[in-house]
Amino acid sequence: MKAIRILLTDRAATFGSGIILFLVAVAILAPWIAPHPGDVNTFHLMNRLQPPSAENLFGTDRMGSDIFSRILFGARITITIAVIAVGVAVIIGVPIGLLAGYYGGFLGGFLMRTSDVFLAVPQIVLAIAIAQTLGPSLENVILALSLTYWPFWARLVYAETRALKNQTFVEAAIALGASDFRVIVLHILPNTASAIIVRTSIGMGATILTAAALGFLGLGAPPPTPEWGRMISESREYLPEAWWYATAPGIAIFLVVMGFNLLGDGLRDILDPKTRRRGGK
Amino acid sequence: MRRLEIILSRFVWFIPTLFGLLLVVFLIANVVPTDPARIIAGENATEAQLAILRAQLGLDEPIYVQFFIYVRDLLSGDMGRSLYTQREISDDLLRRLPATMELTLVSITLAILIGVPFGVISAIRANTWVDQTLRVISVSGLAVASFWFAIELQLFFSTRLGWMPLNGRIAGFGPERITGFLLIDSVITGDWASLRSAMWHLILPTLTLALPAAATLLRFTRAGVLEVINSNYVLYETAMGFPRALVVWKYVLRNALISTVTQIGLIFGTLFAGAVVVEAVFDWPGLGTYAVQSILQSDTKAILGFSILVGVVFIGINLLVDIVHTFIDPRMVK
Amino acid sequence: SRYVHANNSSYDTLDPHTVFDVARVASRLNFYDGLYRWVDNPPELIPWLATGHEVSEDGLTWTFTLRDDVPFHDGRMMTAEDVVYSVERMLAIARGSAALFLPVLDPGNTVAVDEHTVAFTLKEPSALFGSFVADLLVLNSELVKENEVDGDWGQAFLTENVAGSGSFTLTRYDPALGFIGTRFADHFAGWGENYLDEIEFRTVLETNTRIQGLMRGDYHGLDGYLAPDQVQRLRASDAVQIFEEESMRVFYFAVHNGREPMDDLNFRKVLAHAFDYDGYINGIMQGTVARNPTINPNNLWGVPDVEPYTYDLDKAREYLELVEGPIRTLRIGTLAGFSETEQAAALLQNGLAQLGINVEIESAPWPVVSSNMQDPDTMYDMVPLWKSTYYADPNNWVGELYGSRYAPTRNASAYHNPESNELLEEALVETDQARRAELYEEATRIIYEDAAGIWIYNTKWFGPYSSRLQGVRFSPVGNGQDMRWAYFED
Amino acid sequence: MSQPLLKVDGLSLGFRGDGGFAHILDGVNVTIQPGEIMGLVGESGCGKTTLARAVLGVLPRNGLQIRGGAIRLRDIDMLSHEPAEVGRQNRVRGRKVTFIPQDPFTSLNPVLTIGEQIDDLMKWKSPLRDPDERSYWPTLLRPYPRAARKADREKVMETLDEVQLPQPAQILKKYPHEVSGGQRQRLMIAMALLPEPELIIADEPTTALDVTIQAQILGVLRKLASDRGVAVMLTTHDLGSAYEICDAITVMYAGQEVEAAPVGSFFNAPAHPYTAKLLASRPDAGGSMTGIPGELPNFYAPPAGCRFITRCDRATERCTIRPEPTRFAAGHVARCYHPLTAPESDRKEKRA
Amino acid sequence: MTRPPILTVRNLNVRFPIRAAFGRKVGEIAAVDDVTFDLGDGEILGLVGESGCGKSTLGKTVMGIQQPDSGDIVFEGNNVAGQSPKQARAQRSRLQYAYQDPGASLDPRWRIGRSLEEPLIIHTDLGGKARKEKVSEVLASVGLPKSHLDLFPHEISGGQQRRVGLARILMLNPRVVILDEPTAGLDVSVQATVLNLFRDLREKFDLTYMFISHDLSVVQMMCHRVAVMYLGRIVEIGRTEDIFNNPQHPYTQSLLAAIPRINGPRVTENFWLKGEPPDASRLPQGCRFQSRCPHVQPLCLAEDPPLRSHGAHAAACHFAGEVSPPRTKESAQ
Ligand SMILES: Nc1ncnc2c1ncn2[C@@H]1O[C@H](COP(=O)(O)OP(=O)(O)OP(=O)(O)O)[C@@H](O)[C@H]1O
Ligand SMILES: Nc1ncnc2c1ncn2[C@@H]1O[C@H](COP(=O)(O)OP(=O)(O)OP(=O)(O)O)[C@@H](O)[C@H]1O
Ligand SMILES: [Mg+2]
Ligand SMILES: [Mg+2]
Repeated sequence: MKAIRILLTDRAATFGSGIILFLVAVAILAPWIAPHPGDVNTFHLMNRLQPPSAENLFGTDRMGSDIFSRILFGARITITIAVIAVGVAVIIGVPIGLLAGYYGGFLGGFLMRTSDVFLAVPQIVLAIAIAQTLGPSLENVILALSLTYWPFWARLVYAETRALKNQTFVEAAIALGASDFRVIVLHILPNTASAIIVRTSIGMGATILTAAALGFLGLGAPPPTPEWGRMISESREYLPEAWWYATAPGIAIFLVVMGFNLLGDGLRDILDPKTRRRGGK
Repeated sequence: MRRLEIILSRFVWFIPTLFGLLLVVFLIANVVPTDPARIIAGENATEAQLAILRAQLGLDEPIYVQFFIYVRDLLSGDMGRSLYTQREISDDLLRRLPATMELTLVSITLAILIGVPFGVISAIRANTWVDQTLRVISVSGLAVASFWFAIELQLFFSTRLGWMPLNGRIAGFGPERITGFLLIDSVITGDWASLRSAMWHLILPTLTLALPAAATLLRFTRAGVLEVINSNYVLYETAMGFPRALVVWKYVLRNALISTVTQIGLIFGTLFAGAVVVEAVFDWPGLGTYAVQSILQSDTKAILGFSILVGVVFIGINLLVDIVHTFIDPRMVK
Repeated sequence: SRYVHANNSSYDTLDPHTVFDVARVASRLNFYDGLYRWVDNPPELIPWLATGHEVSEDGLTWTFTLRDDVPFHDGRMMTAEDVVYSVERMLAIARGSAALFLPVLDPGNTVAVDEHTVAFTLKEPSALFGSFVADLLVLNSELVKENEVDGDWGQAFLTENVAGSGSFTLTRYDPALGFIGTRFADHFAGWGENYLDEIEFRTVLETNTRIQGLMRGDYHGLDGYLAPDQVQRLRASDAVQIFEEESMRVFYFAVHNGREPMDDLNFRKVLAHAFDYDGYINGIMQGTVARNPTINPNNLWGVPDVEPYTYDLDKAREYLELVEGPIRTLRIGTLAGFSETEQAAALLQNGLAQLGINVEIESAPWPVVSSNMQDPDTMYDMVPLWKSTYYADPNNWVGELYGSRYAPTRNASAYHNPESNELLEEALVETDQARRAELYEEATRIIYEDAAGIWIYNTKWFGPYSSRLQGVRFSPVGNGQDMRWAYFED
Repeated sequence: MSQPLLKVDGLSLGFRGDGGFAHILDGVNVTIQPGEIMGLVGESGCGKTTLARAVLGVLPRNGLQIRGGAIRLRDIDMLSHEPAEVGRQNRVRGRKVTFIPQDPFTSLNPVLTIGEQIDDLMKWKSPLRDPDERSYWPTLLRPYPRAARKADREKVMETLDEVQLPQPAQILKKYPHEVSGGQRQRLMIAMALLPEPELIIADEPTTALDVTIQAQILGVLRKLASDRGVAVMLTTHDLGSAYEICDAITVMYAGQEVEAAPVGSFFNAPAHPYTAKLLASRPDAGGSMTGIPGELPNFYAPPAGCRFITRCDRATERCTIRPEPTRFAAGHVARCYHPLTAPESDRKEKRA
Repeated sequence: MTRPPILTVRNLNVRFPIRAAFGRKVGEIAAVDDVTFDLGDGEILGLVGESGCGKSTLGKTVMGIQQPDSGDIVFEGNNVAGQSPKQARAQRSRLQYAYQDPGASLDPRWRIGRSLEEPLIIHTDLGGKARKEKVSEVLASVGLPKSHLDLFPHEISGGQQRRVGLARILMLNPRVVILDEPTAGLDVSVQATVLNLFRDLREKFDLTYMFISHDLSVVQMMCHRVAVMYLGRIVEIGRTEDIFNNPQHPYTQSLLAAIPRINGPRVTENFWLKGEPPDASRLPQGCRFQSRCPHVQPLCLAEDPPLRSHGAHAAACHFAGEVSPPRTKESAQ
């Protein structure tokens, strides 16, 4: 409750979380709020490529389906990708970063070198390579993204842990006789939490962009999945006449990524007292 | 020389990282059991034909031997041949590298020219409307999917208004290939029409690529400047009556740039990656288009080569950044 | 005058023996000559480097007489040795068009009888050999031999250079961009009153860009087979003319006949009735293509007269009742980047869903799909795709796609019917045209009745060119990219 | 008495923040005579740095509100926002008034050599020239003529020598992190002296240093200041340091000056109870040290009268009315209704 | 004051390697160099010296946070030097270390109450209620209101943070507490109250202190004995009166002279000690004070003087007892 109240003090965070909440609501309620919920899989071939109208708010696509409805259902896919991919990346990356940072030595060196290898190539390139070899499908996109994104969290947590390990309060806890487990889980992890949360929020945005790019390149979910990147890619054949075809999914991606970025930005300001703005105007 | 030692130690990391990269990418590329012989032979292949090809490619070897052979060949600059086009992959990549480099270098220059000064302005005007506006722009810049933005730019400026060329690096084939950088080649050959055309063609793609990069730089410069501007030495310099412009653009910026430079290295990687989709939209005959084509053809070996080249360029750039770092941050050398 | 053509795939090699696909036909047609050449539509073979040929009684030895007035680009005159070298090279590197020849011709069985006569000794009689020779592109053997490296048959050299006698000579080549050719004035076939001085073939991957470029006048021609939406856009432009030709590119679903439930004729009939042909042809294709009831293109010979299957879910339900047991989820593989295959798959998925049958669509790049299709174990349940013209003979379609001798590679349907097989085999050696037509009609009818696939349409070729361009001679084999006939009108 | 060099007159300022308005300085009066070393002492958080920064014109701008009062350096109004006056102030800062910061470790720019920073200082602040005169060059491109630079360099070497920096030529080529803290603080003193100022503001110049180094630095500062007749405002919370080098001392408490006196009467005859308690808290004060119980008042809602009222054992009803400075002797004033020594007026009355 | 030692340190050495790129060792800092001393039961031993001379390192090594390179540390009769972490943990409840910056030694995300409970959770089997009782009891003894239990470390003042730090240590009824610069950064007014608290607590809990500081006046007031460190070495040790009235090592003499004494002569103008300590990684041969010593002799450059005792008083100088501070202008007057 208090967290939410603090969140609301930051304009960026408020706006960002507003967008994300809206997205989640849309994703959950898609079957009820979509004017043509069936259009994800059924087609109206005689109604193809119609411009926006009262019936089809964002127009229709190459199969005559309602783009608005498909965008709403697309939100589910976007959320699924972002949540699972980033979730897995966090679950892999955070423990690795903690262990490597706390114990250092050969194990730490090895883990961090491994993450360096993954960071040596721009993420989308690696994701392309993985998604390409595994074949285009939603699962593979998620897998590719998780495999390429975990080092970010490992790196971050590693650096934080290294810094925290030299902090007096950690040394003090060790001096008091606390076990390694206790130190890592009760002292270090909670103190890296804000960095992880910020990174995760911004990482969601980046992941959504990468996933959309993969969809655009034809490496994402197969048709007729209403994935936003794929919709933009489909639309290219019909531009510029069907201008509405690319517009809606493009703006949808923009809004969601912006939501996560703003939230991350806001969280950074809120969670990091150093950058906390003082004074009025 | 401490600096030399630092550079050398960075360089030493280069090799295992590269080897690890090779291993990872090679493994990735070999997970899926597509039969390269079939891909080469095409849809009308006969069994006899396949047998000949398999023998040619040495596909019967176990995978670690294949990896060994691959690394050995790579060391002599041989990335093998594309499964699909049968061309030397290294040849193809090198031929396209200048196109991508030209694009990314111009973009990063643009991004720096926009991002850094506006970042400084945003910081010294922190929390004013100038800062808020710049923040909105930079947050938006980071949220736009570049392929979408590219398409929309193309639609508007090329199709609707007809002001900009649609695609490609240049009208026609351009000046004779010397360095592969059209801007340079056309200057060398004194072909001013080509220079104009090449510059004209660069505008939209670089704009697309530079937008998120400039936004990132803006944010980092802003954060860096803000941190520095509240530091004791800036307080000291101001109290000693140093002119404001001197303090901001020399003293503050020099410090703020240290973190920004690291960021430029990383951004270069993102630009390279961004080039994959942006080139696809603008039909830019660079590495990105090559990668997309290789993807569509499932040309695993070409993708392998592409990933490694990008990896090497990326690691190399970051090495360079580290070296630059030792020059602009004297504390590194202590 | 310079003609600029925008092509949707890249010219990554100029070697005429390596590339064989339709997309990269331009470099073969314009830089090289074959013994015969396909022109016009319906396609007709005309003597080209050869003036004619004879076949021995047993149908095994084919003897071609060559012209004696053919200069290569470097001025050297062509001889029978060049033809022999070219054939041996093609067979040795085993790529591209070698797929046509390897089944009937072994290396070493081509001889130069005299300076202008070449004889081929085949492994078995072949009715088709005559139509293959258009793809026997002749190299300047001396030039190639000079540039051989480690016995590579000049592969490194020919990737980026031309050693031919064709209508144009190579002036500029960049695998990332395309090539530029200049008219070869001394070409043996001579030149008409009007011609193009220079041709430029550029790679422009994005369809939309190609179309806009043509409308803006950046390009003067594109590869055909446009989606109907694009055809409409182009029609609206004054700068563009569109040639409309019946082509022989059949769009169909390859169906795995060897796997349950598709091994059941009744289920295949379900499939045949579950696809919305009209919706697809009139909606998505906007009526730009013609319904093609069998695998053989309507505009070829050897086509039986049958009623097309119709979209009729009631009928499908009737057939479905005859199929035993619950139906598992079916897997359709589509070609990534080819939206028509995706749309067709989605449409079939939709039809079957109404019958309570689940379908999963898997999109993959063509090479992956293709390599999966070549093994009955990895073959998808269904794949929507086209069959293009490699040679204009029914064997290109019904023979290769449903004949057992081509299984499992080109016949990916696992279709084995002794009855039709016998007819197809007979047609391969039969030389009497009327008899062959009968044999193919019969075989095709049997396969039709077996509902061995879902046959949808025969593509129309819409050749978009600058409205100033004249004289284009379209042939389904060359796709209108043989530029020696074309010119700009002023 | 001569005209004071610096006169801070009833300065009131504060910051508007989340918790309301923090009234940091409340009617502060400080006077520094030319050539005088004036110590500004008081507990942590009582506004010493804020006052120093106000004089230097480098208060944080965020939420700053100046509610009244004036700072005059001779006849220059250091708070005025009139463009002409601002121009004069700018000519004064770094020239007539210079600054020695508290923390020599973080106050030099880490990425430029010491020489480069001194060059910039001299380029703009050399007493030999006036580089502020009209120029067509934008700031960053303004040239530093060879001859001027040479003359400045000589002066720099001389001054570095005076602050007893060993090997000054080498030090100029070094980066700040390459020299020790003591040497850096000597550098800062040199840099403060180079423009030949009339006033140096030194904000706790030795707190970051060890005792032996502190003794050295204070010695240098004291010697050079008296040799050159430069006035110093020395902020510190170490009374010992103040004793060592100051001529006069001003005590601050919670944003007010509570007592100002020449060093002798300050330590021997403090008037304000706070001063007395502060002196008694020193561990070397002999045997029992008594702290001052309680804490500084809240700046958001300070007591209306005497700000020490919450911690003072002599406080009465009267103290809820704000005490004004009372004169105890020449140069000795305090704000208190119940001082420990009798005010001058009382003594006069008695005598009378 | 001769009490039986509760802690004995013999020939203790702690060295930190200096590494360059590639982890190459390019030198080492002798942070603690052959240190020997006793800590009597119930006494307060002061440890003074310049910043970086190894005071904290010595304290931490005694405590077991830092591993010594050689030497013995005998605590309550057991040699605890080089113990395994597990054994050391058992020892630690009786030997505690109060950090230089108590604010930083508290987890910024934990409320004070939780931080105070932590040692009890680790070392005892007390139930929640018993723990809470113990916490309030100790909290009261350091003079903090109960309401502070629900605050975060950054919400309380520096002086209060120090109290909390002490309370946390006292939870486990230690015998010896190493106080590392317990008054650094405090105002004189707060400092006085904190020092008084130390005295009270010592009475109440029967504690022995090792009191690390660089403020000599505080040490003079608090300690029974004083050890003066210079660059890792104890250069002089003895009873407080002896050290302050009769310093024998020239460094101690300078150190004492550097303290400003109100109403005394002003020392700073003629302070004789020149320069700064040499780099700890590049100690000269011979006496480590040679570069700053006003009495330096050829012998000092050649030989490192050992700590020689004269009764309870020991100094590491070849000329201990023979040298006196140079005369200054004022003191000459
Ligand atoms: N920008 C600001 N906004 C709000 N309060 C401020 C601001 N700057 C300073 N303060 C408050 O003003 C008070 C006086 O601070 P100042 O730094 O002047 O004290 P000081 O006497 O120099 O203390 P110290 O001895 O610790 O340096 C402090 O309580 C501080 O918290
Ligand atoms: N973990 C470490 N690694 C390397 N060097 C260290 C480490 N800890 C301390 N040192 C070095 O050991 C020397 C002694 O440090 P220590 O902290 O013990 O000094 P100190 O006397 O406590 O100083 P201060 O008064 O500043 O607290 C210093 O030169 C310091 O740089
Ligand atoms: Mg201060
Ligand atoms: Mg210490």
